[in-house]
Amino acid sequence: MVSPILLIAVPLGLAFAIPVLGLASKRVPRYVPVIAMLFNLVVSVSLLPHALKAPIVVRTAGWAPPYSIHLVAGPLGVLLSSLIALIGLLVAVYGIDYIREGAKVKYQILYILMLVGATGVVLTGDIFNLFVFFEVLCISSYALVAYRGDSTGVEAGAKYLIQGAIGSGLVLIGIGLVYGTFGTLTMADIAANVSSVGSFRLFVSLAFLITGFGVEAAIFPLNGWLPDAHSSAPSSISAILSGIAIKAGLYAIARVVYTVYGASSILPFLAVLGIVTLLIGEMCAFGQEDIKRLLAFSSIGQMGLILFALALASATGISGAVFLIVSHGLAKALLFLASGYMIYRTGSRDISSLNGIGKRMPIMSLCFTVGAFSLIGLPPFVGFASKFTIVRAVLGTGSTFFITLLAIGLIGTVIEGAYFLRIVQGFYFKPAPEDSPEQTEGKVPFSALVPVGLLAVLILTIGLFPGIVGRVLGPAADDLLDRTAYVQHVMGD
Amino acid sequence: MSPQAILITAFAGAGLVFLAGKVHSHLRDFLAVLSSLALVGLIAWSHGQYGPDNEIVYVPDFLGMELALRLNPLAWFFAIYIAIINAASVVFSLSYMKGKEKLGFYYSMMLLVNAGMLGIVLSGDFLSFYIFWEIMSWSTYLLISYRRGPALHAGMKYIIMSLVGSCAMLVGILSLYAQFGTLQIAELGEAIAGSSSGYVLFILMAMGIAFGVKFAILPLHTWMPDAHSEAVSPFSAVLSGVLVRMGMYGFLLVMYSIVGLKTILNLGAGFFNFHYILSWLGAITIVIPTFIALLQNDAKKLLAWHGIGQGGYMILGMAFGTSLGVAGGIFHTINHGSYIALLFLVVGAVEYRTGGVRDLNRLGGLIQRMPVAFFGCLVGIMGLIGMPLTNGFVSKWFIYKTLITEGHPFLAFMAFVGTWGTILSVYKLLHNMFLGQLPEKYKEVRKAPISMQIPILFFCFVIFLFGVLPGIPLRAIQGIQDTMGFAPLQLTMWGLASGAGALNMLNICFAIVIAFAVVLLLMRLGAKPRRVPQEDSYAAGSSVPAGKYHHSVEFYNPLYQMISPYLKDRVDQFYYWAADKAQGVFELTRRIYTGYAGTYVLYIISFLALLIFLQLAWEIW
Amino acid sequence: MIPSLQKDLEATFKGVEVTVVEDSRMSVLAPRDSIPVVLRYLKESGLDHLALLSCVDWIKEGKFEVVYVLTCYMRNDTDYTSDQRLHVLLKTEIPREKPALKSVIDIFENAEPYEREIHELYGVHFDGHPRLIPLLLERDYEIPPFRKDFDTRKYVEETFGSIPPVEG
Amino acid sequence: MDRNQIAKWLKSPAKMANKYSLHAVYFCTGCGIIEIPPVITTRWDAERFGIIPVATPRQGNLFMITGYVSLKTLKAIIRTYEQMPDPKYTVGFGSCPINGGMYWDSYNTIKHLDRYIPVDGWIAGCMPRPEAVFIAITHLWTLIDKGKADGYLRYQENYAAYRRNQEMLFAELEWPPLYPCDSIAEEARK
Amino acid sequence: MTGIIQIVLSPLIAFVVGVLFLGLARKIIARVHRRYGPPIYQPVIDVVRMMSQRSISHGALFELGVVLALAGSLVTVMLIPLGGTEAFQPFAHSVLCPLSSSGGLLVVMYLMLFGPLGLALGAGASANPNASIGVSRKMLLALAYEVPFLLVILAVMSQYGSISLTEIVARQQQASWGVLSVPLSAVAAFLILPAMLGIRPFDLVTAPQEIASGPLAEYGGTCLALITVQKAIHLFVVIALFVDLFLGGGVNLATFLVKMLAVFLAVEMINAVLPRVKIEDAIKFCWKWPTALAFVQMTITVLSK
Repeated sequence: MVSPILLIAVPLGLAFAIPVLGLASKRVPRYVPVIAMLFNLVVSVSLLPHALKAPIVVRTAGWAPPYSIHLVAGPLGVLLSSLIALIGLLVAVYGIDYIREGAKVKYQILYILMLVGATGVVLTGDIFNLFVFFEVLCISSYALVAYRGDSTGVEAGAKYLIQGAIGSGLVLIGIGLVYGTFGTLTMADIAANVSSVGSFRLFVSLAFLITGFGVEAAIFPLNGWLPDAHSSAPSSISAILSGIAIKAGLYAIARVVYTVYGASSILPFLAVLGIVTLLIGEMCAFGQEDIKRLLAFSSIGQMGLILFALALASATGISGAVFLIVSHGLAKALLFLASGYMIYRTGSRDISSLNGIGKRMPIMSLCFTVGAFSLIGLPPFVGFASKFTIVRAVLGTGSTFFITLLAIGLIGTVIEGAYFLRIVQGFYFKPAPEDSPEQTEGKVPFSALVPVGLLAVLILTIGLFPGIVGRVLGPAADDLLDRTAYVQHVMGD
Repeated sequence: MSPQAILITAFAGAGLVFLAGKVHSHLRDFLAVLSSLALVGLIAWSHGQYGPDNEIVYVPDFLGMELALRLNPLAWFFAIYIAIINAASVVFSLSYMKGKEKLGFYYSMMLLVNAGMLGIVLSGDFLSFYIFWEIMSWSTYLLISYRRGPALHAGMKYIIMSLVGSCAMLVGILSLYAQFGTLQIAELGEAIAGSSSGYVLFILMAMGIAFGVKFAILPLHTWMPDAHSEAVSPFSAVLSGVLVRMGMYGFLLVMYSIVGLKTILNLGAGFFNFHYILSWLGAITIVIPTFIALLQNDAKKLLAWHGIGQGGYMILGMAFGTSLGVAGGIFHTINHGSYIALLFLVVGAVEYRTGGVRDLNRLGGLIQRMPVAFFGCLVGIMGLIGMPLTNGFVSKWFIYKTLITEGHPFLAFMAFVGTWGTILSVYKLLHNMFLGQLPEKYKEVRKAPISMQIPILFFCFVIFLFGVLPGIPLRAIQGIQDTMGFAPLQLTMWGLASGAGALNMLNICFAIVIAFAVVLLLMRLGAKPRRVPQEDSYAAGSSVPAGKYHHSVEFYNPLYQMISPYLKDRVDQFYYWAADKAQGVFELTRRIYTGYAGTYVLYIISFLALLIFLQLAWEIW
Repeated sequence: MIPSLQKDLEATFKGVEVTVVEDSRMSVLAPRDSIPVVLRYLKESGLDHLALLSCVDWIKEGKFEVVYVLTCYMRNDTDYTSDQRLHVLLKTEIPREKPALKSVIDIFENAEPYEREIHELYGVHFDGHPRLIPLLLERDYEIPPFRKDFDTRKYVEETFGSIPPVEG
Repeated sequence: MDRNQIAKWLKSPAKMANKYSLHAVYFCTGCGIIEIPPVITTRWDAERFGIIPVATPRQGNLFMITGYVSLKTLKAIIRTYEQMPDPKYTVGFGSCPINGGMYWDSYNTIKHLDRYIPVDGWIAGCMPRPEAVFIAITHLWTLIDKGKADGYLRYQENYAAYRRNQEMLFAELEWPPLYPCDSIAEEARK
Repeated sequence: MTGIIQIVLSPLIAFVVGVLFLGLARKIIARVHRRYGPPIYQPVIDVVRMMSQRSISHGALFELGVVLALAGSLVTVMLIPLGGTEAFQPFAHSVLCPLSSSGGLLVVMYLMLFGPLGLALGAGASANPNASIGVSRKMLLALAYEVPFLLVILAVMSQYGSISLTEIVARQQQASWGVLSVPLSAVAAFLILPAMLGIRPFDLVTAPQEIASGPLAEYGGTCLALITVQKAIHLFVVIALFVDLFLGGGVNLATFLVKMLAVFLAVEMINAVLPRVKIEDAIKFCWKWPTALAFVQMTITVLSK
């Protein structure tokens, strides 16, 4: 079976080959990200059955275990990397026609780098290596946010840069502390002898790591950058940002808390934090006029729900969280891509101008409705299955603390239902505003319809047959939960 | 016919109609009617087939649970009732909706709602019950907001309340799953017997909220008047006739199939047990909405408020758990379905012919132009009041008898006052629309088209048939009660045969018919009067002023001034107040994202400081 | 109150003769087109109640005499005793051929039915009157019935005599 | 209730019932109306004869016209008369409806009531006393017995004449003719 | 066989007694006014006269409304026990109540709706505003007196624990009369009796002076005759119900009629002297005193049960 290292190496190679290809012919660079992501998807899907049996450990640079930089492709890692590859591929196809003006070549390079960063974060077993890939992901997304080059884009990018830099700095300090105490950088080794060290110094490093990764994972106090970044970035980029980037941050927190530190005592705090994020995200989204800002806040809300599910520390809880990551990734990518062309067609981003678009762009608005219904959690779609698993997990724990938190969370989902359905109502039943000039007549390009349609079909099929993803969730949850198996597996051979 | 086949035809019908809509309108209409009638036939044909061979697991593994369908008397009873009302309203909307836009969407949504309801009724476990419940909710939402304008607001109100309800139900279902490990209704029945009454109360409360919202019990009813008056008439017939009664099906399922008769009756201490509070809620639901209906001037709002009012009777019947009461409650569900759907179709026909006029103060004298619609309205209101010979009377008789023999005269009193409120308001409906002077502009109004008259006459026939021979539906209800473990009633074809408290509708029917014939003979004995136009009327010697000689504005003005201050819908006002407060809070939270990078950095640092401070101060972690 | 009113009237309006008929009754004769002004003046000076409007047919002089009878509402019982109440009869003369007057509805709103009655029974046209339609009579008459040259017996003979008995 | 009364009842109940149950619609016109209250109240009690006042012409069969008839009132009288159900009897009070009475030369009152609606009986006297009214009622009984109180039949037979007389007086009547006949307007058009 | 006789007999008794009561009423009022008043059988003469009159009709519903009202009243009579006890009876038949086994008091209360509804439909079809105003007053008055009447009936039913009239009458004859066991309800019922009968203090529905006899404005001839008959039978039904509920019904037909006469005379005395009230005051009155009494009585019976 092919080694997971290819998942990172090949796209990196292709990324740096783009400038050369760019010289050869103007039209080729647009297709390179598609090829890269296609390759990644094929590899990770083929890796999946093996990873399910046992995590694949890949050593690099030949040193003995505690000192070697190695990749651990467990079921969770491979599942997330295939999700990243899938969404990356579809957004890349969408980007072929969407990105016309501006530095197209640089866009493609950064685009591949961002996805490589995300894949790296998901697969790596070494904490410093985690930081490196994390940095790759953040820096490329800073640049892509400011891709439009207009004043709002640059300003949002700068703000994102400042907060991201601080976040990365904190992560670096955290890793430094850990390296100081344990001397090694491989997560498994740290995990093995973490209990032997005094708790306070350990806790400080954990706090730094959580806050650092939290910035990227859009947890409540730390997600100031997200609304501006997502709304001013081009739609394809904001699709990747909220579809993949913030989930990588959340994965990092989960990996740190569960595997590295095994700190189960902080979980209730994280649960409360998740619910607060959910409520804040939904409340802010309710009053929004700008569609992309609304979707950004809705992403914050869903992140809160995922964090809450992760903090349950039970197998079904984690599998629910992962399922929600998958369903939210698909749905939010779909919403951003669909709204991208709607904004392109109506010329303005506020929701009132999108009224009555159901007649002019029937397929796009139908897919938007499917995405919205899935996010709210209405049955035939994948959102329902993930929400169902999470609620089952919470009630499975049976602790009144979690059930009251769940009740508050459900109110959040009702708020989300309210504003999404108001938009859907606007599409089909509100008359189109007369004054909006017909921006660009003509059909939506084929390359935009394919990804959006495919995502909608995916949401519906996984919704009807959750078994496809269901099988992988169990082992993925165990991979995260039991540290000893992880340590024994990585250190053992 | 296995329930799976029924569901497949239902959902396939919805999909095919949408596609046919793209091809040709006649094909779409034909397909819609065909699939509705096919459903009626399929369900009727699968009458007797209960028992194990009808339990079908159609999805073996859905997130670790299996989804099953089953057919038992209760399910069959509600299924045939859903299918018939849906078929009638689809036939009605053939001509009513002619010329309106987006008909493909309309017909497919109608059939989707119908399929959702059939799914609910046929589902064997709570997960598929929940899935079909949600499909029904959001397809109803899309149909309510079909008519643009104020309908959008009504739709939003509906969907928010039903979302809250379904979240509560989700929590209820999954706590059942967590407790007993299975969601199959049959298995849950035995499993729940052992659990503590507190837990059963929690389950009933959680599920009760969802069913209460759909059933429009008093505190949760505010969406219903707007939704009914804004929805398209054929759909509001389905909405009020059967969709609202899914709440009733839910209550029956949870209270009697799952929790079982014994535990229900002694749930909670002495005065505050569950079914007592439920019955008081039902009684209040009868009185207040009926008197609010009295003050409405819009025909459909009036009927909507009656829909809520009549719901109270079903709750009263069902709450006491006696076999007579439950039979009365179930029978009242389908009776109410028949005459409220009939009245909505009549209002739709009048609206169709007079160009969208529903205001009761501007109609009048239509009996001369639309006799069939008048006859439908007359039979409808007789059913709604519960006059003898109509089915409404029999079910109300059952409910009253339970209330009195169970020793609850105050509840019976509130039910009776509700009946009198109904009489006043439905007579105002009939009088302002059909009687009195025919205004000038409606002189050339044509009769209701044939495709509207068929459903109207069909419902009239059903109302009278079940009124005179109540044995037919009661025998089917008897089957349901056996499955729920109630004592059988001594039923006869024309009523109840038990001793002094017997009910014999056939005798009453013969008596009335003979008396009618005798009086008609007396009438013919006297001199034959001559027919005169409406202008030749007593006006103290002067000639009748055209257009000004019709009294319908502020029909019950003296009563209006006395009771209108008390009858503002306070619950609705409270919800709007709460919504405004929530909006205020949302505005406040939006202020957190100031858009200034400095504050965001401050947030990050302070979060880190908080974490470390908490650890230093209290060593929590 | 009468002497002061008399002096004021003669002072302000020329062409007006004021005679005091009895202690509480005064008649004022004013030209046709000054009626509205005098009426307004009288109204301001306390005579705010137009009791009635009547018309006298002087057939020999060939003129109609239209009389406005004015008095004042008793605000409270201390104003004056009932016998001290003042009646002013404002008279004016108009030719019989095409009798016309300006309507006074804008000063005294309650003049409307009186003017209609005089129009119907005497044929005096009030221009500016919103609805000069018949008030009491059913049929229309060439010579208005209250005029002296209207021969009732001839009219009765013509209209009612001509109607044949039913069975004969 | 002696024997021949019973025999009469058995022979023609409708006629006897009409005699002994005269529900009066009295048209309060002219000075006669002040005579009606004493007739129907305690002192003279018309109810002994089965006469009670009713509110609408639809319920009555005795039509009392109690005084002079002006043109405007005639319109209302004709309208009320036509709205009464069929066996109906009209009684004129005082001399004014008979021949105009003291208003014989007035331009606004009609002189002969029976030229416009059929009248079955007159009560002389410039406002007859209650006793005179009761005498008239008993006289009306005999008329009914002999079948001579046939005002409503006469109205039907020569309705055209009645209608023409009515239309000669009024420019146009707001209600259509009771029985089909060609009114003056149609003739004029022909 | 006795059933058929009873079915024919009870409406006939109702008609004869009802019409006699109407005649008696006019006689009593005349006597109170110190005048002779018409003979007792005057209503019969009126009915025969009206039948012979050829009046007008405003359409089929105009006539069918009246027919429905009268048919409803006739059937209601059949459901009310008119005297006679379960025990041995000279006429060799038990209780004179043909349809006793088909529904009892609840059916009676609902059948009593036919009268007002039939009349309301007919009056509505007559397209006369007087009729509509009369009908709306009728409905309001009905709502006004139904509230205490329902309380009264429920008190009696829960006192005697049955919904069948024959059972209630039998239990009253064994135990104590309704007047003694539920006294306040009896008083309340008597207070609203004039409203139910539509006579003087509450005859604002067919007020001749104000709204030209309300719903009957357009009725004449045969329809009016049938309406008077319906009024008579309704009078009989209401008083018979009162007697059955509170005075223990009659041991046989004779005592039953005597009790009815007593109640009727009492009500007529009120009718003869009181003026007519406005509709607002009627509602206020009915919802104040009778309702309070009935409510207190009901709570007593419920608590004592």
